[in-house]
This record gives sequence, C-alpha cells and structure tokens, in this order.
Amino acid sequence: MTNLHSSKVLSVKNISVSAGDEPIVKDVSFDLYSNEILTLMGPSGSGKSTLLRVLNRLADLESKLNVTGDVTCCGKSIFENYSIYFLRKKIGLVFQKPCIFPGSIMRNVLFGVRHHLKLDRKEADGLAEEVLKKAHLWDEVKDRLNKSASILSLGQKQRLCFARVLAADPEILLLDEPTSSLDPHSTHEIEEALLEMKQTKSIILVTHQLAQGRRVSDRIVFLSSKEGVGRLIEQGSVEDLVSCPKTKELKRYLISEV
Amino acid sequence: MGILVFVSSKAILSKPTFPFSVTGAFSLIFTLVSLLFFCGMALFLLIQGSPIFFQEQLSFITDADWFYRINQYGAASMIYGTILVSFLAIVLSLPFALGSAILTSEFLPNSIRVYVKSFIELLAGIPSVVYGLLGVLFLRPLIFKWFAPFSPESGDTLLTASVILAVMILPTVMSLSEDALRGVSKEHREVALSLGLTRLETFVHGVLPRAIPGIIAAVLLGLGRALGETIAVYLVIGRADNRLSDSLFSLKPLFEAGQTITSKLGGSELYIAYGEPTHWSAMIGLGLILFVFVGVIVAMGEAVNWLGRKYQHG
Amino acid sequence: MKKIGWIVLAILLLPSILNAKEGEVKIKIQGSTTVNPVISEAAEILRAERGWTIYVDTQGGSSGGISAVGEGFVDIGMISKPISEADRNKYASANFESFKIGIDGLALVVSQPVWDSGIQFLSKKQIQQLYERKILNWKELGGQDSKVVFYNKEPGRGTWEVFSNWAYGSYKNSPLVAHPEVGANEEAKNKVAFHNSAITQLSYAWAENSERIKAIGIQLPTGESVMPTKETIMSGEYPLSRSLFLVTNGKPTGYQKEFIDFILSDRGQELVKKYGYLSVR
Amino acid sequence: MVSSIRIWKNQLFILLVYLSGFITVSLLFLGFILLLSKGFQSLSLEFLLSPMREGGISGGIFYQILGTLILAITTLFIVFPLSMGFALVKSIYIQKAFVKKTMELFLYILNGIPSVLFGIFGFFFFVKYLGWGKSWFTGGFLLAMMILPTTTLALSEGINRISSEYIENGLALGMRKTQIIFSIILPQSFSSFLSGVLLGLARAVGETAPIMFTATIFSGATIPTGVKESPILSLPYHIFNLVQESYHPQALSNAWGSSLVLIMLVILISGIALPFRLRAHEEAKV
Repeated sequence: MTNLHSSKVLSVKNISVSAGDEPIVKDVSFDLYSNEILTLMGPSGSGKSTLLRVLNRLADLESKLNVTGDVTCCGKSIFENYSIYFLRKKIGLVFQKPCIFPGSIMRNVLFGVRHHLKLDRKEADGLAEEVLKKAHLWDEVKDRLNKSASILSLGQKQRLCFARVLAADPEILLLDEPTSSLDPHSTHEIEEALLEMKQTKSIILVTHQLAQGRRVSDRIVFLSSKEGVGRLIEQGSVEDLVSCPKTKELKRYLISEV
Repeated sequence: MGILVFVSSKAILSKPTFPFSVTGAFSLIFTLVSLLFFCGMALFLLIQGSPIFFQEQLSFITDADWFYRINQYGAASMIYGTILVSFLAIVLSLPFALGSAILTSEFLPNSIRVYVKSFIELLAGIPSVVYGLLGVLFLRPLIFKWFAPFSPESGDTLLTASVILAVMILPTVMSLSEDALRGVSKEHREVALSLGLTRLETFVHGVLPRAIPGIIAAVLLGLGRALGETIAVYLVIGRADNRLSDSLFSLKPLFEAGQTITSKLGGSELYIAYGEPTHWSAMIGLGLILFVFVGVIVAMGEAVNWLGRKYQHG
Repeated sequence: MKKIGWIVLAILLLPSILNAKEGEVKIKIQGSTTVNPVISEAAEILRAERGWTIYVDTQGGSSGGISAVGEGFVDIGMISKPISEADRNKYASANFESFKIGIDGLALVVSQPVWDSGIQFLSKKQIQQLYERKILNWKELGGQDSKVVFYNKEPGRGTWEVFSNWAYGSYKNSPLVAHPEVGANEEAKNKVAFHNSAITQLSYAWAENSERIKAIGIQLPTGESVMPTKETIMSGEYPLSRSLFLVTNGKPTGYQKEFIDFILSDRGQELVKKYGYLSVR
Repeated sequence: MVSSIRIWKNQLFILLVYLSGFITVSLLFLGFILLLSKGFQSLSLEFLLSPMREGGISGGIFYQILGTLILAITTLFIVFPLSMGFALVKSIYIQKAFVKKTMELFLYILNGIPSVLFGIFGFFFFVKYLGWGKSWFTGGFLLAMMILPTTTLALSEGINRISSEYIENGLALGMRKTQIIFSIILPQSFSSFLSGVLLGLARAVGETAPIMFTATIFSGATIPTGVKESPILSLPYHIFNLVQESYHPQALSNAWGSSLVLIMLVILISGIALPFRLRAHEEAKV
C-alpha cells in the first residue's frame, strides 16, 4: 500500500528502449513516490540498468539507443522542459563499479558539486563532512581527507561515490546494483545510509539480490526478460510480492533466489 | 538540516554565462588558424609551383640542366640526388639500427636497456646543424682520404651527404624499431623458446612477423626525415648542379659533388629567384616535388599501419 | 581555457599592436660577405658608442643586397660590384645611389699543394679553359697530377660577376657551367683550404697572408705576369679589381647618411684597411 | 640432436646482433663524448654572456642564446593553445568517425613536411607578402606550426586513453561538456600532452631551415622591439655560419661552444619532459 499522503515524484509512462531495431525494454510504467525506496528487481539482462540510465538521460549519449514513452519528474517531462545538467543534478546516479577521480578524498567528494555551486573553504568542508556522514564513511576517512582517494578499499570507494552524488543534494537517487561487489560490512553501511536517506529523498534501487530488496525497499518493481526483452511483470509492496506472487516468472525467481 | 538547505538555495552555477561554449569557440578558432595556415601553404606550393610545369611540362622533371640565367630549368639531377642520398642513407643506417634495436629489445637486461634507450632518444633530438658540423669537420676529410682510390672530387660528395643522413636518422629508426619489437608481448617469445626454437628462430618466426609493420613504419619515418633534411646536406653535398650520371647504378656520382632539392632550396638562390616569375616558380616547383615525395612516404606509412592492424587481428 | 584563449588571441594579434612602437634608431643592412666584415665591425662600434641598432644580414650576397634595397626591406645594401643595368631594370621603381667605400682586388686562389707544384701564374686563356672544364688536371698546366676542382662562386655574388666580366667581357656571355658552388667568402676559402687541388674566385683581401691557400698571378697578354698586391691593384696593373659600394634607394637621409659618412670617414677607412681592402682616400 | 646448422646460424645471428649493436652504440657514444669535450674546451662564462664580435670569430653568443630562447617561448605560447584546440575539436567536439580520421591523416601528412618548405612559405608570405621583413614572431609561429602535429597527436592519444567510465561519471554528476573537459579530460591527458609539447619544442629549438629566411640575420640583432623588421640571432644559424668559417681556429672553437650550448638546451627541455613521459607511460598501462 503506498502511503497516500506522499506526492508522486517521478512517473515512468510506457517507456520502451531499443538498440537499433532490436528492443531491450518493452512498455514499462511505474511511479516513484517521495520518501520511498523503490527496488527494480529481476534477473540480470532484464534491462534494469538501461532503464535507470533513461531516467537521468545518460541513455541519450549512446546514439544507437532510441527511447519511446515519457518520464515526468514533478509533473514536467524530463525530455522537454529540463536542462539536462539540472536534471542530472536533481536525479543523482550511483554506478555499480566505483569510479574514483585522481586526487584527494576531499576533491572527489566535491568533484560534482563544485561545478554547480561556488563554495568557499568553510562551506566545502561543512558539506563534505555532512555527506560523508550520510554515506557512513566519515569515521573511516575524517583524518585523511587530503590523502589520495585511490588508497581506499572497494567498499569505501563506493561510499565515497555515494557521498559525491549526495553532495549535489539530488531530490531523487538512482543506485545501479551499488553493493553487488562489496564486502558485507560496506553493504550493510550503504543499506543503513539508504534507509536514513529515505526521510529526505526518493530512491530507486536496482538489484538482483532478493534479500537486499526485502531488507531495504518499500515497493518492488519486478522486471524479467521474456524472449530477450525486459518487461514489467508485477509491482507492489514487498509483502504482496514476496508472500503471494501472482505470476509464474516471479514465483520461479523467488524460488531460485531463496 | 544544516549546510544542505543552505547549499541548495545558493545561486545555481550550471546556467552558462554565454549562449555557446567558450571553450568550443576558442578550440574552433585555433583549429581554423592551423587549418588556414596549412591550406595556405599547400595552395602556395600549388599555385606558385605549377606555372613551371605548364611552361616546361614534363621536361622540368626529366631535363637535367638547371641554368637560371637563361631561364632553363631541369630538376632531374636534383630529384636523382634526393632519391639517391635518401635511399642510400636508409641502406647504410638500417643494418645498424635494426642490429642495435634487436640487441636492446631481445638481449639486453632491463636495467641497461633503459640507459641505452634514453641515450639513443637523446641523440635523436640533436639538431641537424650539429650533425652538419661533425660532417664538415670529420666526415669530409675522412671520405676524401679513405675513398682516394675512387678519386673523389672533394670531401663534399653525395656519399658524404648519405653518411651524414644515415647517422642522423639512425637513432630515430632504431628507437622506433625497438618500440615495435617491444610491442610484441613476452609470451610470444616464451612460447617459441619453450618449443625448443633457437633465439634466431624465435626472433624470425615469433617476434618479427608481428613487429614488421612497426619496423616498416619506422623506416618510412626515417626516410621522410632524410628526404626533408636541409642544413646538414647543404653543408656537405658540394652543391653542384646538373650532375646526373648516364647510368643509374654507376658508383661515380657518389664520389662527386651533387645537389638535392633541399640543398638547392636552402641556398641563397631563393633571394635571386624572388621577383623573377619563372625562376621563382621553378624553385617552388622543386618544393612541390618534395611535398609530393613526402606525401607518398606518409601515405605508404599509413597503408602499412592499416595493413598491420588488419593482419594483426586476422 | 577562457583566460588562455584571450591571452593567445592577443598574441596572434600582436603584430598589428606592437609595430606601432618605432622611433628607436634602426638601420638595416644586407648584402655581400666581401663587404660584410668592415660593415659589421663599424656597426659594433656605432652600437657601442651611439646606441644604434644596426641589423646586418649576409644572405644572398650582392644580389640579395640589391633586391632587399630595391624592395625597400633594407636601408643600405652592401655590394662588391657596380650596379648593372639589369639590376636597375629589375627594380625600375628604385633609383639606386651607390657610394664607393673601398677597392678590392679579386684573386684566383689555389690550394697550397697546387701552388707548390708550380702553378703560380695563369693567363686569361688558361683560366677560361679551367672554368669551362676543358682542362681537368693540373699537370696539363705543368702542375701536380691531380684533378682540378673549380669551386665556382654562386652566380648571385658580386665576386662572380666581376670575374665573369673580366674573363668574358660581360657576365652575360659567360658559359653555362656546373661547378660545385660556394656562397660566402668564408665557405670558398674554407673549401679550398681543406682541399689539395682546388681553385676558386676570392676577394684578394681574404686571400692575403692566409695559410693553405695562395693567390695566383695573372699572365697579361703582353707576356709579363703580375702578382696581386695592394700596389699592383691600386696602380691598376693587376687587371682584376672592383670597388665596394654601399647602395641606398634614393638619397640617404638622417642616420643612414651618418652611417655612410662614418664609413667614408678616416675611422671607417681604417676599418677598410684593417680587413685588407684598399681605402678610397 | 639439434642439427648443427641451426646452432651455427643462431650463433652467427647473436654475434651479428651484438657486433652491430656494439658498433652503433659505441660510435654514437664516442661522437657524443667528442662533441661534449670539444664544446667544454671553448665554453666560458664570458663566452656565454658577451655579445658577438667580428662576425663570430671572437666575442660570445649571448644574443644568440637570447634569440633562441625568444623563439622557444614564442613557439610554446603559440603551439600550446593551438594544438589543445585542435585536439579537443578532433577528439571531443567532432563526433563523426570519418571527420576524425581525415583530421588525423591531415596531421600525419603535416608531420612529414620538410622544415625547409616552412622556411620558404614563411619567406614568401610573412617576409615579402605581408612585408614584415625578418621577425622573431614569424620564426616562432613557423616553428609552432612545424611541431603542431606532434603535440596535437600527443594530446589526442592522451584523451583517447581516458576510460569512458570517468566521463560517464562526470555526466551523471550533471557536469557540462566544458566542465568535463577541464576537470576530467585535460587533467588526465595533460602529462602526455606536456611530454609531446616539450619533445616538439626540443626539436624546434634545433631547427635552422625555417628560421634562416624568416627570422635570423648575421649580426646586430639584440632584443627585438615590435614585430615588423625585428630579427633575432639564433644558435643554430650562428653554428651554420661558423661551420663555413671553420678554417679559422677561433671560429671553429666558437662553433663547438655554440653546439654544446644548443645541445644542453635540447637536453634540458627533453629532461623536463622525462617525468611527464614516464607518468603518461604509467597512465597508458592503467
């Protein structure tokens, strides 16, 4: 049951994506409400990541992809009346593989936001501390902020990327299987951070781990690939889908994951 | 909420100050400056160099005698000089360049290899006028003494010019060939050696086939540089016009003074030619011929690279 | 990039901006390497004493000097031959004013071994045969048995023109030959000195008392021979001589006139003598 | 039993390789040492700092060194932005592969153009047509154009080595194209660009043909003022003149001294390039 009083932040209406003439995702529609964690779940190859890249228009870059259907954010279509840069500031994306820019931890955290805002020394430090705390990385790096970021562990690097996205204060957060290659401790930290983040932001999490989906998300959108094309199978709250799956694809998936 | 509320209310920078990207504009301007210059140069060579071809047709290339005082222009002896000197330079430098490239890439341990390689790259950077100095002071008397039985006209001969060019392009050809040889991964060598092949067979069958395109590209680059070299050749070639030997393969011209296109262009005849339309056009015509030579060499280099890439994956 | 871009655009536009700044004394001289030593040293003296900026360029020899003055790129041209009609027609718009600043003999110099083997006097006929490669070995003239190498001055050079006028009446009807060419006097002297059987045309001042090369005498049609010395050149007994000129386009004014006057002054003529030329005094 | 012919051929191959390698390296080393020793004999502080006198026979080479440095700085100031612009247009702003390939071929052809053609075109266009006469700016500009292909290719190779992951992350953070260029692309390709620029500069400093007709004169030039008719002296052209006077022992020793100073300059510039080349090499491996 969606909490009724919260407003619709993002709605995806019959989005289809095809590479040349060969479809990847077919006719997917779902809504994202404010202060909610929505999980896109399904076996790999069901177009989850492609769909995510449509939401912050990274898909525009790959010339061979063409996207039909519409996505509206706060009532306005993201393809027409949004400057692409403002859109990406508003909708943050955390990639699966952490990508650290050369330079110190501090420089990495502020890498995105310093292109959007003019921050003096004090504001920058304050902002960095704020987002590093939100990403549960502050205690592990607070005394070596000026050291090179490349010495961090994989889990720490991913949380640093998470902090970097948070620094621009996006309203919506997209995460593309953020913990798939991380150690349990980092995975737990990120999941904790996501739950805290729910108070102020709306989050779409892509994962193929059922356990993570159950632990973290409010609602689940289950995607699966039929004849090689990703389709929306079912969507609903965690309890509805897990306890009484309606479609056989979801049933087979639940059995294989458990 | 602390800093974050404050942050989101700050003036958002992402709105651009100019309607178009300034960097893009400047990059375009600078690219245009470069393109304009080089098109201007190509046009200059074509427009100013072509009248001589119309006036003399092919005899400008086939005729050997160049007497500008009676407006008779024949570039054959210079073309012959340029080709002979450049190819002889490659022939003289190749065995040594390849030999030392093989030595450093196949046999030398890494510690020594780094020193030899950086020393050779240093030599590649030595200006050509310094090679000219060495040529004039040491090579010229040497050639005059050693080849006395062939009764060389003087120390300044086509042979001297070829040797100077060979020494000049040796470092470049060697370091590029060595890069080509090092480009072949160590596995190839280990696999071949483990199959019981000798070092020679490993090199010939394991390493060489994959390195050939790189080596050919290195040779072509060396040839391009030899063709274009002016100052060192000007100092040691003797600058005698109209020296075209009757038979192409006789050794005699090697021991006589001669002239290449670059040594003619580098001389003071340019000052005399300016103002005389036909004479000037003949000089620029020489430049055009040189430009075509170099264009062919570069095209061959590109073709070799392209073929190399195609068969590398094939 | 924005900042760098503006700076660089300024640099590219620099030419028009900067050349407004003139005013400082600048004399530009170009021409023959024969006249160059005197003028270069004079320029050094004037630069030291009066702070003038005097550019001296020797590319192209005399013809380079004439063309530079004719086209107005240079204020004064240094030439080691009189201005010929051809020069005047080529630059019709310029009216050349020439000032004689010295006299120089023109010697045919041979390598020391050639001189030692007995070649010390040559008639005009013999010189013509050498020039036209009709004589290829010194032994045909009674010298050592070695191939003659004739280093010919580049046709644009004043020295060559004076030699051709003497040998063939006018340089126009001198035969078309293909000898190894030499440009500046330094190069000519250098190549003959390093060779053992070479000959070339060289200003007498350069040939005087230097090792490894010897200036040969001319056998006059009357049979007697004359060696090039300062006296025989001055008296005209030695046939091969020419004057050294400074050339301007139109009447020289201001600093150019002062420069020429300095060369013609006693101190200037001292320099002329210092480098082995004969003073016009 | 491995046939003896194979063994014998192998030994011959190894002998030949060692022989040719040894001869080459030792001859070049000997030549280099000779160059240094002759040069050092005639090197003195007075030689470096005093102006030229008597046409190079006596006096020093101060203004020659100064002229060469002026040329080098002008070349650097011109080639740096031009090749950066060219490489950015070629690698980033132009999308179509065909246009990228033609621009690259364009650069390869330009890289092969002999330097004397730059001299002649400069002589015709700048000295005579524009009427600038001999000017340091023309010399700097021509040398910059001559090494432009090398520097541009160095930068575009550096750019092509940057993994798209970095750029994608930059885009995902909502950065504009210009911001991506300046905070991701250029910083990561800068070391290979700088090594290309410095190696190009080392070559340009030693060139004589392009500046002979357009920028240098025999004597008299000190510090150029303005651009029109403001020639300079330069080390390579000075050596070129002295070589032709090498019968004169003093001129010869000055030639050795000037050559040594020029080589020192080339080594200095290539030396500065070394750390950047090594870093660029590391980046290539990553």
